[in-house]
Amino acid sequence: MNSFFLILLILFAGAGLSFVLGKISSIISGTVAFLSIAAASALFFTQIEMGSFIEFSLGGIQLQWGLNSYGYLFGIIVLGLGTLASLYSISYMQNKERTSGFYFNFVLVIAGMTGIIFANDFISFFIFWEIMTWASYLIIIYSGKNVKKIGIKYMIFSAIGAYSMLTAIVMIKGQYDTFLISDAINAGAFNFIDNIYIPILLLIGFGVKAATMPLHVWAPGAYNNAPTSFTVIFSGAMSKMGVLGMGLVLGHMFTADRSGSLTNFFSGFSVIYLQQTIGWLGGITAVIATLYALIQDDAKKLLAYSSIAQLGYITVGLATGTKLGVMAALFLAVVHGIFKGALFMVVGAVERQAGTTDMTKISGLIRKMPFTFLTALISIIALAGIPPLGGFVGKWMLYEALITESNSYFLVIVIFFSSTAAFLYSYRFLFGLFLGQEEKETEQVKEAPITMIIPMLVLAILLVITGAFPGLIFSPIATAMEFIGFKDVTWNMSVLNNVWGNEMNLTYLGITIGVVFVSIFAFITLKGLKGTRYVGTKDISTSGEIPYENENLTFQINFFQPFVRAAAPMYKRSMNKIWNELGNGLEALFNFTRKIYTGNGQTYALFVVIFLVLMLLFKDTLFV
Amino acid sequence: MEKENKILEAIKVAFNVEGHIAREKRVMITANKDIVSSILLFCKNQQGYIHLNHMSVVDRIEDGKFELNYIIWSPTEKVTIMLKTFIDRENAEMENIDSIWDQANTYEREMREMYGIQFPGLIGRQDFALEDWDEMPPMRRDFDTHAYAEKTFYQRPGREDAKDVREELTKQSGEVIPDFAKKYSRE
Amino acid sequence: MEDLGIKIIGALLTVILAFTVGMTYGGIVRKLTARVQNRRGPVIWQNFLDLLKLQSKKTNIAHGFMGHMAPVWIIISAGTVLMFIPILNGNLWFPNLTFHGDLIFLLYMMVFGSLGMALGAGQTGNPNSAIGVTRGLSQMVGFEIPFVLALVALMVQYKTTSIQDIMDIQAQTGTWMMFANPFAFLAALFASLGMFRYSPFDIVGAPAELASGPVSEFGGKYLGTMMSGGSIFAFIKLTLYVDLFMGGAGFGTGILATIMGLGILLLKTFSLYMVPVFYGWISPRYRTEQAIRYFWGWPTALGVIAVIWAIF
Amino acid sequence: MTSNNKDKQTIVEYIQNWSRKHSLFVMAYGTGCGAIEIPATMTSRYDAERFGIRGAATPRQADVLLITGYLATKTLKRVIRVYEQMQDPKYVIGFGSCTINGGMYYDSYNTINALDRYIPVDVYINGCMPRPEAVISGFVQLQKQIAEGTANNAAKYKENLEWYRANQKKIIKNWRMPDYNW
Repeated sequence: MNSFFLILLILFAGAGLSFVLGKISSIISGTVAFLSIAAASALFFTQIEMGSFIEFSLGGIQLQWGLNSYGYLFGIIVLGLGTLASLYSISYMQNKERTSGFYFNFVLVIAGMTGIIFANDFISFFIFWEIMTWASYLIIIYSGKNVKKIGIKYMIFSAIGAYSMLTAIVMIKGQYDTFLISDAINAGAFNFIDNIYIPILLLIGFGVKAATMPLHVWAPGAYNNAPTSFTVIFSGAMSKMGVLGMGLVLGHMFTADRSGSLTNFFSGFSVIYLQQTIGWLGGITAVIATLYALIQDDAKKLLAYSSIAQLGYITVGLATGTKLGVMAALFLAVVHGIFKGALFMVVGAVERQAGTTDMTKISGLIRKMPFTFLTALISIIALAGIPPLGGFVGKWMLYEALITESNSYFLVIVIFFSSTAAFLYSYRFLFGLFLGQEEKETEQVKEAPITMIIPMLVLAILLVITGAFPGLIFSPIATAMEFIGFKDVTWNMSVLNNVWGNEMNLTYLGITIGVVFVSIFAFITLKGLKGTRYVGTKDISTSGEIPYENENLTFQINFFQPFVRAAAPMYKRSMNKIWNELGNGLEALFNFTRKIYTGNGQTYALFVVIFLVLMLLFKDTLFV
Repeated sequence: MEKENKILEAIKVAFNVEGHIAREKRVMITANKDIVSSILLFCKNQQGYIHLNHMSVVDRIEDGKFELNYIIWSPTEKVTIMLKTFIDRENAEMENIDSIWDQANTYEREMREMYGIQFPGLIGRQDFALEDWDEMPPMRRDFDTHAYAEKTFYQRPGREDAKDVREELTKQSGEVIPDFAKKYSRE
Repeated sequence: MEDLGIKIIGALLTVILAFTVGMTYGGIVRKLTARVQNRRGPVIWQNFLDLLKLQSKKTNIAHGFMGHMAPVWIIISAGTVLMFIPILNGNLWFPNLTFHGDLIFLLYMMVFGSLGMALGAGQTGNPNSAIGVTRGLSQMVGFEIPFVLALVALMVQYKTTSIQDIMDIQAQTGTWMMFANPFAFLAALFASLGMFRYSPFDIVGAPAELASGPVSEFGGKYLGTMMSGGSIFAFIKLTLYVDLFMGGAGFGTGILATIMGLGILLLKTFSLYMVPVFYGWISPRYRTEQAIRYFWGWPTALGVIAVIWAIF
Repeated sequence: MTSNNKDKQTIVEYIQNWSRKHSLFVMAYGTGCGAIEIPATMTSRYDAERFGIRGAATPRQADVLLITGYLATKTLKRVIRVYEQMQDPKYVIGFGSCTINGGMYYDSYNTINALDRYIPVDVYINGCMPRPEAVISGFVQLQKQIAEGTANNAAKYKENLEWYRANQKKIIKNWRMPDYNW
């Protein structure tokens, strides 16, 4: 049997089997889910050749599945993270109810995403896209809480995305008479000069999943409402499906050969406008999401907003349309999958062990959950973009691309503002959960089980490796970029370069940090070793006052109040409000429309007459 | 003196208590401890004396009584009423009025700690200003603070001659000390 | 191998230089502040005495692993950044790793220490530390904006992101960057006020209010190591500014040239250092949000003008 | 480790003591009215900073604990806590008559009379109030002791901890303090 079919069969069978076995025990169900995803990814990484494809027809429509280098890059994220997340889920979902449905949908989402990666034609692409969307919807409302508020919002925005995508597919079929993605690209469907609507409709469809402003409002609630082990996939991998689509469209759009076109100058100009618009949308998404992330008291919500901000950076990178920029975006997409996956796993571990993710309720878990803290620390360093971890490489490339290649100097400032403000919530996250005084209520908390620790540590180690040797990820990215139209993509194992010829050598950086670290750590530890004493967090100098056992002095409420005060004007507008106003406006419009249907036959006859008259009047302009 | 008379008469009529006008804007009333809260409520709700200025206690050890003073004030009339009552020193107990004025709670906690007067239903930490005090309440006049200090704290030698030296001084200077001042002698 | 030997000795020399100069500048500022307040003041080498005393404390308290590591983060950050900053232009002894890093990297690496130290302060469990940290981080978001605008302006104007290149360009054209793009220099200068945390931006460690803020639980060797790191950082910031805006320093590798270069460097850094110090003497303290608004006002506007100036 | 005899100091100890002497971070515990003399001592008129004396905000950083004036029993508990939180080597200066013999509060029911029964005192400055000159002379006295290596009362506290604890517990009845184990 062909391995494409086999992989999808394994996944769908795994979904069904875990649903059935879920009635017996949640652990068995989870194990089945894990095994099926692991088997699928083993097949994916070993059996499938790059560039191979199969064709078959279904109901008279020619379908094509295959694997290209671009899909392979996202396959790494989806199946790699999927395997780890499903392993993680076993312990996480252990004592929850209705796990069979959860695992069913979990594997189905993975299957949907794998299908999207395999799909070479728009029909199967769309079908798998909808499988992914519906399965994820069912997981979002799994907890039964906030179904109306969050589930419906997610559904409405997904529907907007799906409809615009479907419209675009129909338009492609109408104009180019093909369903194959490669044919459409070769025919210039994403060219933006000949077709303004197709790329924009597709971008709307993908933008919903990538949570780009102004289509992001569903994301924080949905990320927060889903069980944490699924949020790992949701934020780490599923949002990358939107990035996949956007990269495909934008990459071909910017690299398209426009030399033959008559309207060369203007088309180039309008592409620049689109590019700037998308870039700024990404930048503003990043800023606003960051501002909202740093006022959250709930760790999971904080990460949800942070995910949107990080997706904003990726959008900016894609919108630059330059080699370095797109490379930065794809690199950030991979690294974001890793560190955000790890961070959501951390939150899940805390939620499982301590019972809540509310940072005002728990603190000082570092001594109880050291490995979880280690993962959180490494991931946060990567998230904040601090050298020498993977996040820094992505940020560096993004900035350099914006400054040296794309000439978006003020966009750089916006991005920089967002990523500096990201330090605030990064610190808040670590401090809120792990640092501060130890609570009496969390005395009994223990480290998470080993099946949760292993995936977290694997991701943390990956972050360290990508920081030292980003070339490991550059190599699939480079081939992927060649697929979407960039030529001669160059990369080095651990030296970053920009077009002005400046370099950033990660080897020297790593060596320097290593030398300084070892010497200073040895000095600090050995110096006065006997006199150094470790004390508890209650032993603090509060003007001689001794805090009671049940007294917790950790500073958690209104954490960044001074900053929020200074940035108050930026908090006033919310996209949610604008959408609500739009909804109210539409309702008023519908009310107005209803007035046309008066129920009087004479009026309807009048409408028909008016319509005919109008058609006659404008017949020359309408039917050329 | 119209306002003062008015309020004094009103209280006298309502409660049958003694009282007089000490001076302008100051009315003194002495009442039995049982009707103190009623008078306060009456003044607060019906006469507009909505502000509790102060509560104080005096140790009348000679009479075996504690003298409690409630000082209330009306922002419209600008008249102060001093309501005085006497309670027994033994097992001193007084009605809790912090339901009438919240701030009374603080005064009552201080009285409880410093004089040992009990206010049934008083909510608040037992410690007010002192910490871990398990002796006689220190502000009662039968509490010998010097003896307590000598017993509890280490007395550094050199304190024995801490006597009143004013008599010696008057001999030298010829200054006359009035009688009331002589009481302050440490002896 | 000989090359490597020179590099290692050069690196050690750089660290010693940065440490000595940073500490001495701190002492001089204490002395000058005292003189301005009509006091006699401590001796100039007072900071060395303080450091020696702190390091010779017999007992030390740590609140856990992150608390233990806090000074280590600072020194890592300081030491690494120091290696990537050109001290003397064209001098054999001080090139270090200048050619292998650039401005964007420096911006991020400089934050490393503060964040690591913030984590250490967080683990102590002292509420004052956490409050100080939130103030410090918030203030950082404030002053980084004009600073980055200034840097972007420089990068755009001369099409390079390397400090070494910017120094070379200044040497070639003979024009200091503070005259070539005065707005960028002004924006960066305003940002430096916040960076050095002298008054009016010293609310982070307000001693009377927050019990010295983030460092309130650190003493002995921890405080001493932090102090050394802070001194190295002061030197780093000053040298960075001098390299970027005031043409750097350095004439060559000879002994005389090295001494002269160092002299020029000290002169320039010291005069630059006096700006935040002077500003501090005459200013009361800003609250955090006032400080942030201050940086987002005129300094940011100057930065925007600088970028526009650089583009055209 | 610090020896009592000046001649026995090693060169390392000599340097350490020299630096300690010239860098005194003072935790000015404003327990009583004496705190008002501290601003005068630190500011322009008397300028204690020229001796390397400098304020420290927390006990972790401080070398000298300055008890300014009378000590209520309630405050004593906090003072002991602060003293135990300070890092070795540490010194205590008793400031004003009240710390010596209770001063004018000698017969008060809640003010201790002799500070050195509860924590070891290196230098007493008498007077009510001692003027800034007296304060500085007290500090100079302490500096002399440090240089000679005789200001090792912290070690004495450690050795005679039981005696000090008994005295402290006599006053602080509800003893709820972390252990002092060095």
